[in-house]
Amino acid sequence: MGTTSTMKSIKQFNPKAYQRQSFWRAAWKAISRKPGRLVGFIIIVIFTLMAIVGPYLFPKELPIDPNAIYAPLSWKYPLGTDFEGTSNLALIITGARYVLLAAALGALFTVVFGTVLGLVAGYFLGWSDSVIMRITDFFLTVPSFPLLVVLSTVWNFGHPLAMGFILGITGWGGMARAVRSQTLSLRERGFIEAARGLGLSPFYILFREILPNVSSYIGMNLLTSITGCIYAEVGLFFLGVVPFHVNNWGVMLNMAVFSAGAMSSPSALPYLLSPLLALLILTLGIVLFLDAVDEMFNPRLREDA
Amino acid sequence: MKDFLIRLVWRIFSGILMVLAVASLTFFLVRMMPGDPVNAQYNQLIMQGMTPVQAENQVKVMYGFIPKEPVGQQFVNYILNLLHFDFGQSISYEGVSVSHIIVSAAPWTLVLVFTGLIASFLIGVLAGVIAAIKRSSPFGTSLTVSGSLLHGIPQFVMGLLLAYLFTTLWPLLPFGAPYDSSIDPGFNWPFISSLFSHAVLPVFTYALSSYGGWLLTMKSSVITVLGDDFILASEIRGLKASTRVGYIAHNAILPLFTLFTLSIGFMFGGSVFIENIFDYPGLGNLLLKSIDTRDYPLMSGAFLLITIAVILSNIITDFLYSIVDPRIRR
Amino acid sequence: MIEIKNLEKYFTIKAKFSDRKIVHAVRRASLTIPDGGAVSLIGESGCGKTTIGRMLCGMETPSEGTIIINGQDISKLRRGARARLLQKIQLIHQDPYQALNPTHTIQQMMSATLKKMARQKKKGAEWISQRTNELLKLVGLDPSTILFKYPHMLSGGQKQRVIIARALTVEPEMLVADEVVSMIDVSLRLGILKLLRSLREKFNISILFITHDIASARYLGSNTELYVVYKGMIIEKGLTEQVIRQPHHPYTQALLSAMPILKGIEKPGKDRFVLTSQFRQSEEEQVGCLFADRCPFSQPICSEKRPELISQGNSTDAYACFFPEIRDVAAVSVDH
Amino acid sequence: MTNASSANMENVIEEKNQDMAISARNINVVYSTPTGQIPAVRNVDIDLPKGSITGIIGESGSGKSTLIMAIMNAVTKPGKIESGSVILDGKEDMLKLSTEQQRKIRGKKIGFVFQAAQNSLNPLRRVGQQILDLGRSHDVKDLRALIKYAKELLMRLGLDADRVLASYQHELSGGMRQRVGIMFALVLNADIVFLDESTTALDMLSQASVLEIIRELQKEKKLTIALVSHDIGVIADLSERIEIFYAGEIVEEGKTDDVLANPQHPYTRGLIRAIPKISGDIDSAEPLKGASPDYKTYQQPGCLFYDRCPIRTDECLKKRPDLTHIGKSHKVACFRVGVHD
Repeated sequence: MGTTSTMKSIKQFNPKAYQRQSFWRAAWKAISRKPGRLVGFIIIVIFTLMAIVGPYLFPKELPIDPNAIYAPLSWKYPLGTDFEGTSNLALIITGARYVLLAAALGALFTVVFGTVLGLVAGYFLGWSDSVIMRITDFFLTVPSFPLLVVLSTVWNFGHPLAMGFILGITGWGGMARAVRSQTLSLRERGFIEAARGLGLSPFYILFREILPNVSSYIGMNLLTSITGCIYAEVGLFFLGVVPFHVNNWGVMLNMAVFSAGAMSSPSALPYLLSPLLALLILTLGIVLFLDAVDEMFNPRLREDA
Repeated sequence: MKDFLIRLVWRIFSGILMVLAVASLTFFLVRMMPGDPVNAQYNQLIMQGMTPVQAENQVKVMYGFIPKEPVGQQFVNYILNLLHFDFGQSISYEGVSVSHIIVSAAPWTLVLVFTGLIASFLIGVLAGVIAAIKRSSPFGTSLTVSGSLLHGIPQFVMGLLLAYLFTTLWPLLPFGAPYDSSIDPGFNWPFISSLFSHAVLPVFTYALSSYGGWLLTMKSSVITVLGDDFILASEIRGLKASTRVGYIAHNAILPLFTLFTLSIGFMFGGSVFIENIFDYPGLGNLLLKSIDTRDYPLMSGAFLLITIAVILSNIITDFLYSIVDPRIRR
Repeated sequence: MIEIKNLEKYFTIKAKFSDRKIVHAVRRASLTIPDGGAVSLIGESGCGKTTIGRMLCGMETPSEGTIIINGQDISKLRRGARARLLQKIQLIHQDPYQALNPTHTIQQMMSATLKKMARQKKKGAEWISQRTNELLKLVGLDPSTILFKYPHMLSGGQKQRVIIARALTVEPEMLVADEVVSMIDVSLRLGILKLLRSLREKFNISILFITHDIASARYLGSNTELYVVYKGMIIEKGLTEQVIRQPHHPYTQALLSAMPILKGIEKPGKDRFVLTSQFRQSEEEQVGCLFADRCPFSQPICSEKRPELISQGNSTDAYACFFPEIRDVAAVSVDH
Repeated sequence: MTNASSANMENVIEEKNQDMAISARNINVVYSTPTGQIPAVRNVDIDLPKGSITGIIGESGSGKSTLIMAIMNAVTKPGKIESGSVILDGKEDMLKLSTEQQRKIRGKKIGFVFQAAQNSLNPLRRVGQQILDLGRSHDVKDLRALIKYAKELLMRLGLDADRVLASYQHELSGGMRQRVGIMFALVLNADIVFLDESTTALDMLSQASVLEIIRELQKEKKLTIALVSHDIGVIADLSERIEIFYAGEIVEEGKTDDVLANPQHPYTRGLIRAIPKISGDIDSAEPLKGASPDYKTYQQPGCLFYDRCPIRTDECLKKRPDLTHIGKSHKVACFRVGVHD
């Protein structure tokens, strides 16, 4: 092994630091190994930056320009303008925060609920398993998007946290079931039993022994849930069942199709296409990046790189 | 056989429990609505000049319960009505029963989605097999890439793009409405061809957006089967290529079989976006309209039907699978 | 000292949705393992030998009978005390490829339990790394090359040694070694067996050795006792070499006969016979001798009454057979 | 047995079995891996005399299974046969036949019994249906006779034939599956049979009875058998000739009792000393030093056994020894023949 000599020199310092460091290094190695992954990574970083700093780049009330309603693409308006003459690019950038934050929170809720419940059900079995799985079945059976539509009548989606929470609630079922079945199959492997025999605590076994083994699955699910959440929330706004509190991509789509009639008047087309483009590029970025996740979390794949 | 019956009864029992749970969810949802719509309706009817008794009866017909009753009593009445397949009366379509509205909307959704489902399944599975077998060739790779891209695009984006391309950019197909309103509905050629041409885009949207999923699943299923020992064994025993392909296809399609029958259940609620974009009078649109007009009885009814469809298909899938796969059979 | 008395285990198998099947996995098994002693359990898969080992480690609860560790009946102890006592008995798994967490380095595995031990002993981080090195060296591994490796970078033999080293971190008094060499390359098996033997001799750790291969049981030391298990029942026991050379029970003889002969080195015993009938989990409970249906020497009485495990003369040898007869079935060396 | 008489016997056997069922020459198989090209099988010559049982011994990863796959011309990716010839019955070269001709030989002329742990049957079809599939693929006219023969074989193998034919794979136990595998290898009257670790996962008693059946059938049908295993016991018990495989090469070959009684390669000696035995002195047993060959072993220029060898010299590091005769049919690849450790 070519790394033996470096291992030895690092060992004299701090083995823990070495391991922590090695994860990030290996992660970067996995990402930079293929150009597609790198492109995906860069797209995700750009969108994240957009969500974080985007709203600070523009005044709180975006300027309107009555002389440039549905303006074509130009240097001043790279993506054209909307029905008030507001720059579409500015709308996309400022609208990213709600969309991405809600999606990230939704995915986080999904993954945290799903993982913890799946781990607990799969490891402890017995009554906790039965209870959790019955609830999971319920959430898996009720069609989630129609449920979201129905819930929109009582729930206020104004804050991304509220949106994210509901997206998480309706979405964790599949994750819990998958984590449970993985936990069950890991239980069959000797190392869980060995850990129990060695007197290690259930907490240690759940989160230090089992969790790292499902981490690449969780990582991938986090990313796919983000895309799923983005579609669901943008879809809700697009359908117009959720009141428009803040500007975001879904609101743009709704206005473009149902108010501006972008389908029949070509001048309004950029207004429709710019949020579509944003969605497509972000999807592409996540799909490309997904490829690297397995390699980042799996030491077996990591070493070969 | 005895096992089979016990399991069937158990599955149906738990299915009914599930339906009741969803029914109570919608019941309490309506009760939680801002401004309590049931009470509001009652008050409005009084204002319109009804006597309290008349108003009560009217409200009961609509919602299945009377607002003045205690909540427990209301709930029991509501559930009892459901057990008689009485979903109440619509508010926006005055005097029409919810079940009637749902029954007339369901065929639109069914035809639309079922056609799209079948088409995407057949093409996706076929493409998946090719993508798996030719996975190291450029053709196979491009099939896979097409699958992941189409899989990644959300349905409403797909719908809008297709609508833009084929109705605005190249105006080949009509946009909106299930048929040309200038034609008299009936069993005549212009009407049927109008129906057909209006259905092309929605069906296509559904098919394209689910094609990718079928392709990717079938591809990974075929690759898994190709790695199985018995496929190597069948080669070493010198079985004919056609027999071997049959073995692979049979084993690879089994997991997809479950997904397919499950999809049939999700069909009822699976086309909200498409029906909305193309203005199709199906169940999804019905659900949206009921929310728009705050027609709560209709909303609960539509949602309940969508859920019942899923539960039913779950049960059917379970039993069909145990017939198709000898390993599950006892 | 560890004592097992009249241990019974029933498993309920949910064969179908409606009916259940009860399997009698262990039947009135009794055995004693002194400190630093060794016992081998021999039998085919599904004979219940693994279940006995697992009950001893606390991984399964006996349906009946008692397990006495250092004079304490574990079923009479409170949960915490029982767990502490059972930790003195460590299970070494059959499959080294499954028994190590693929996401942990060897160092992480060793320190997980050593941290706990250090807390009990009020020792620091120094002690943990020192102890890690000590134990890895003890099992014949070089800590400097192996410490930061992941399991998939080790060979089967190295993995099995890591597993043994990890079991030693909790300072056990006994190891239950369940088919520990069956997944390891033939050329490396002896190394593991010798390691187990040296743990006995140097550290007085007793061994319960579970295997289907009688030959490997010979390498644990001369005073190892051999217990032959069939359908959950101990049917013959005695000192290893003695059982091999003078087997009384026809089943033991069948097992010995089934050992392949190394042509050119060995020649078969003169009474060798091959059993062709298959092992079947019988639907209903047998009344007579459990082996009667396959035994080439069975008499009518064998299927009517069940023979008990009875000691003959001296205290160590015992067999459960109505018609015991020593047969010369084991292979012997060819002299050159 | 004295040396003289054994040499005599050999002569007789050699003359009788002049014609080879399979004669493979100069087989090279290379695996492409991320770490480079690994020669999994290197310059291997192997003969399977008609009507004989040959055992091939090797540790995991020694390339022994790859070798028999190469003989069948069925090496799977990322492996590739670089060169070699496999002559069947002194006639055609398996590696040069058309795909269709190869297919007809596989299964019909050469039967293959898989590892016991492998599931060699289609899980969705009954055993009987799969026998019919096999028959149709090999243009068997009388399918009814085929089923009848299959039943006969299954009965010989100690199974309830009707029940087995109506069963799916998951309804059979490990030992039963293995017997069904043997039936599949023989039902088309193959005269060459390969057994790849076919008894490894079985219990002692099952293994013994399966070996006994193989022995009987071999005698009766004059089968040519190649037996591949890591378990020297099974091979020593069954085979007449033995090939010791190490890191992709044959290091010693000869008559089984000859090689075992008088091993010449240090690996063979070490292996024999390292196996737990039921007979003999336990204290003389010793584990083999070092680790099983890995990808680095394959890439060294000298003798592949160098790093584990107790009698190595510097010469061994520079050149690789060829397989050379040291007796009538006993060959060894070692520079230090005669030196004891």
